[in-house]
Amino acid sequence: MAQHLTLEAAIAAHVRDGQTLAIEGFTHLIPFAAGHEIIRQGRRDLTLVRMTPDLLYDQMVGMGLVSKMIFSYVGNPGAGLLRRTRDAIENGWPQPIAYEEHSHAAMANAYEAGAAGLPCAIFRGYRGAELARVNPNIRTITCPFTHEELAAIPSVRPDVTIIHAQKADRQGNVLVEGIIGIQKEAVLAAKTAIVTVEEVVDDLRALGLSPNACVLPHWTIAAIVTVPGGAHPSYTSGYYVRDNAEYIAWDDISADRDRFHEWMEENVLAATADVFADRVSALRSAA
Amino acid sequence: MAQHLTLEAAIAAHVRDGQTLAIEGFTHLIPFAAGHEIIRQGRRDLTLVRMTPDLLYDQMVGMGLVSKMIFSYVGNPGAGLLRRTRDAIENGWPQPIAYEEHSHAAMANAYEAGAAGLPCAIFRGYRGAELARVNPNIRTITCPFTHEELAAIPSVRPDVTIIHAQKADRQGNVLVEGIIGIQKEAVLAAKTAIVTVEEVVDDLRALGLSPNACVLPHWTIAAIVTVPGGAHPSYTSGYYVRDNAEYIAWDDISADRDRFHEWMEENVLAATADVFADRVSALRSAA
Amino acid sequence: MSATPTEMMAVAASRLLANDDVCFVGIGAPSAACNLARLTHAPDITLIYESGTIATRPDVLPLSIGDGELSDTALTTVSVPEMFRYWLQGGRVSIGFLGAAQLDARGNINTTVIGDYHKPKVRLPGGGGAPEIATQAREIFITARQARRAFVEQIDFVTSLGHGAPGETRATYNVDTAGPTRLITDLALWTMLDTEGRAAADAGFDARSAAFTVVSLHPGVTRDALVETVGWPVRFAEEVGRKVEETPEASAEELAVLRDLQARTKAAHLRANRVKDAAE
Amino acid sequence: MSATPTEMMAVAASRLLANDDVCFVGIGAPSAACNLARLTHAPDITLIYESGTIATRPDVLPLSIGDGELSDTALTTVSVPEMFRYWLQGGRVSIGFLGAAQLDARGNINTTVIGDYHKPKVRLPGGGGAPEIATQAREIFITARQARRAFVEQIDFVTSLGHGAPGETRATYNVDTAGPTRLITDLALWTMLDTEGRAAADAGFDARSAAFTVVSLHPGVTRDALVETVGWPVRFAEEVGRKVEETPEASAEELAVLRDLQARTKAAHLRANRVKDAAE
Repeated sequence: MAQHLTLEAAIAAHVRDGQTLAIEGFTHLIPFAAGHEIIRQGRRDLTLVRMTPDLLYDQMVGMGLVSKMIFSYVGNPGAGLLRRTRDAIENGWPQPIAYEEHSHAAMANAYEAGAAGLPCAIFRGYRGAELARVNPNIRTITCPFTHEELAAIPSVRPDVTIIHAQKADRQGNVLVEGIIGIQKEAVLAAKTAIVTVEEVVDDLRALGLSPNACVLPHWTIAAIVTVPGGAHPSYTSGYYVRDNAEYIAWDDISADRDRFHEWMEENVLAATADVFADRVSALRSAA
Repeated sequence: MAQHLTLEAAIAAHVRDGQTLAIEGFTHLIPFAAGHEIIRQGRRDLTLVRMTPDLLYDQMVGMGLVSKMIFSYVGNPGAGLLRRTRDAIENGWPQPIAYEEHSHAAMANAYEAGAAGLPCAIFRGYRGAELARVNPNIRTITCPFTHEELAAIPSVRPDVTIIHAQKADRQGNVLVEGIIGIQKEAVLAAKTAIVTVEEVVDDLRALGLSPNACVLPHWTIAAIVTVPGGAHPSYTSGYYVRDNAEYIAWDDISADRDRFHEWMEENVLAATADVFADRVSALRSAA
Repeated sequence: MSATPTEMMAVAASRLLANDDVCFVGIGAPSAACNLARLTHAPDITLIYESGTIATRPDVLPLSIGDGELSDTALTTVSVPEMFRYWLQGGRVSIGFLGAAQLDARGNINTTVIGDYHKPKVRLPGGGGAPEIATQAREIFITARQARRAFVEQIDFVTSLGHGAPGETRATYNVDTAGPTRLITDLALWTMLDTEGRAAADAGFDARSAAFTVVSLHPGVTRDALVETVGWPVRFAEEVGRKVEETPEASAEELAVLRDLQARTKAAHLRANRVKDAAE
Repeated sequence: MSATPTEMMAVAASRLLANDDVCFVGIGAPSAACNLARLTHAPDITLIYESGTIATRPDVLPLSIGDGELSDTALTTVSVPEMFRYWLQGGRVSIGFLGAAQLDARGNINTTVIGDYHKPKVRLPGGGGAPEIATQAREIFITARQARRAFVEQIDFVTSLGHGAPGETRATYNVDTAGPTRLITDLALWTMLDTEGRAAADAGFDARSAAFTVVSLHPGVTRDALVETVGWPVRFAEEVGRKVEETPEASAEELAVLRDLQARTKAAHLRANRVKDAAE
């Protein structure tokens, strides 16, 4: 049953050291504000799951919160590499991280299977691909009808999933629109879900939404937090556009360990969730 | 690439004796007009797939078009049994039919797997259920991670799927809304798809639909046919309501072989697709 | 005016539902019971129909599982594969409702055939969602009108699992949900109790000896009359150390709300309604 | 003004696309090529991005695979599991585009690591959608800038399958799609040909001997200059009985449309744009 909480309270109540977290968002709707609060609260030894780790996980890895990552694309989309994650993998700085690597198709199927309560997913994948050699969690099953061999992977079942969405209502029902990515599956696959939203409305039913809109009922969510701009520099369709310049700028910021720390100090550690509304104010007119 | 055709031409071009057809619709959007055209064209030896066979398949079975049915619920929803189908199964009238029976969960998964191009689907199903004993197409696989045994069933891959939908546009893109059931999966699982619609608009993109509306691109569909009222006595959300009285009346009509034939003669064999608009005219005000 | 037996069944079932329940609702008695609960003591109860409609609030009861009324009043409507994969199999349904053509004392249900499966005497509609509702909802409520041809010692076909044969448990079939816990009929309220009077939620519940046990007789129903309608030896609560209660009468509010709902429903389903609409 | 090598790559790739193609588009060169085709000779081409956007018509090129521009202009946007299950694995994509950090002559691609997988010298972003795009799209086009560190005899890691090692075929890996048929670079157009000059679509194509073969040099590119950028022994079309053409110059329309698109894109991605918007 969804509770409306502050970001600080929601993270404090539900996120613990050593947990497996999925802070999802496929380019769109990445919950940066929530991730920054986890950094401020100093969680440690996290296993982070995400198809496209992106800047947020790069920041969490660089700050030493992460002991393992499960992913399918560890780049800065359209801008290059994730330099803090590279530093951790290649040089063990600030600490070594373990990782389990999949393809997008595999991760998408694994979340889907998690949402469906299954122990594994099957798909026609990894053929001729070397990941199958280096990742022991890529196995096979044989179709009992055609005898075709299919790839099998374990489902994703995070302890906590965090997503960002457009709207919640007072009861705690949540609307996700546009590039919905893997948001619904990530929430339904998790034991606990936290959702940050741009705004809270009285009743989603009163908005005249499409009957098939992607709506998560309140009883699938533990906590709702209102954080306008909470996806910045990612974006929220209908509210503000992606801050592509910030993504490009990250390449420089993250190239140097000291510069990275300065940036994190100023923009994350010394900040609060309130800064996000300001950060997107200039991006709103274009949304 | 979708062609806009008349119903007669679309059925003549794509439906052949001996094929496997899925004429889908989960209570909502059942393509009665298209089914009646198949009856008029006298197709034979069909294998019919559908979760909820309903009145339409009862009519096709009663008219002797059907040699096999694959289904998960063979009733008149809310009104009782399907008497023509019972007569075929219990008494071989007008001819015996073979059947393969599943649960809803199994059929839904089988269509989903068909749409996904997989040979089979896996799910946590049929536990303690006797269908697994009488249906050889219910098998098991073992999860390679947890060793849990899961049910496996072959995917559904119809030769032709026929659905009814609200709108198409000139290019042939199709909008389905409301209880979308298994419509998208049935189309994508099929080799060929025919869609009857209430109306054709210029361009679906211009309607301001939800970004995540259920839209089938024109290149997934072979033929589009405009048949206002084409789902009657089922319904089309936003156009007309379900003719529940007709469903209840079917129980009597179908109870007697002669009465059934008279009804079919008058309402199907001697009719055309044009009658459907009239049949729903009185139901429109309530939609 | 007091409740008819059918009304009493809906009222008794509705009282078992709570505001935070997520019900997988079937057509007929379950639909009446769930919506009665929603319109009385459980306004926020979540009703799900297998057509994909989630958190629906129908103004009239649907005739079919997929009437437009259900999606028109739903919070959201999902595809049927998603319904069965994410919502039912995903373990998000607290109470699944099932009806029965044949039922045994262990909650095993037949809605498939009377007679042999391959040469049926009567071909019934079949399982639909039932095989997986029975195993994936956290708990099952069965609603049925009592009759000797329906309440039988041995069902002809196991469409959906209750507790299996005596001596078995659901674990025998690798199922970890509670299964049928309540049977709500036109005559009585039954609970699945073991021979020590323990229910599924109680510590030490021994499913091997469990059977539906009469725990409450509806007003005016005698034990003799009830036994007449049941094809198995009826277990009354005293035999397992509990008491048989009398079901409280339907309250004026319960009856008024239920009858109002049924009247709206009847009007909506009659052909008369169609003609009237057309004339407007 | 004539085309730059990067522009020539986009132009050459766009010419290979038809109005009825369904393209699974990657960011960068493929996105430029596909949208150039859409804005010139293939107005109805279907562009799909793995973020779930189907039949999208972006006005500016996306920086990421999931920019809002893509869903705002799409016919519909589906979930990522649906994208990979129904649309890619379902066999509905006619052409999948892939880029490469390392590439061999058989179209096998590495975007995962330089060096050993477990002790990488350089950790690259990884495969993303590539492993399944490579095997499930009906045909693969590869776009890449030629360079010796990228066009190598032996890639460090097989992120996605081309035709495997010499002597193998895709059937060795139980894959029945055509795989990489074209390689479009800043210098040339390459086609996957066997030693008899047959392409994948030709009868008798023998994948065991297939290699990317230069079939067309972009204007002003010499064979020597091209060979300098390739770490494997380059096969020119004459060696398999075909002719090396010269790629036709980019037309004035192609260049104008491409530059217009790029200019709009650049403006949209610059921080300046952000400030300007705010000031408005």
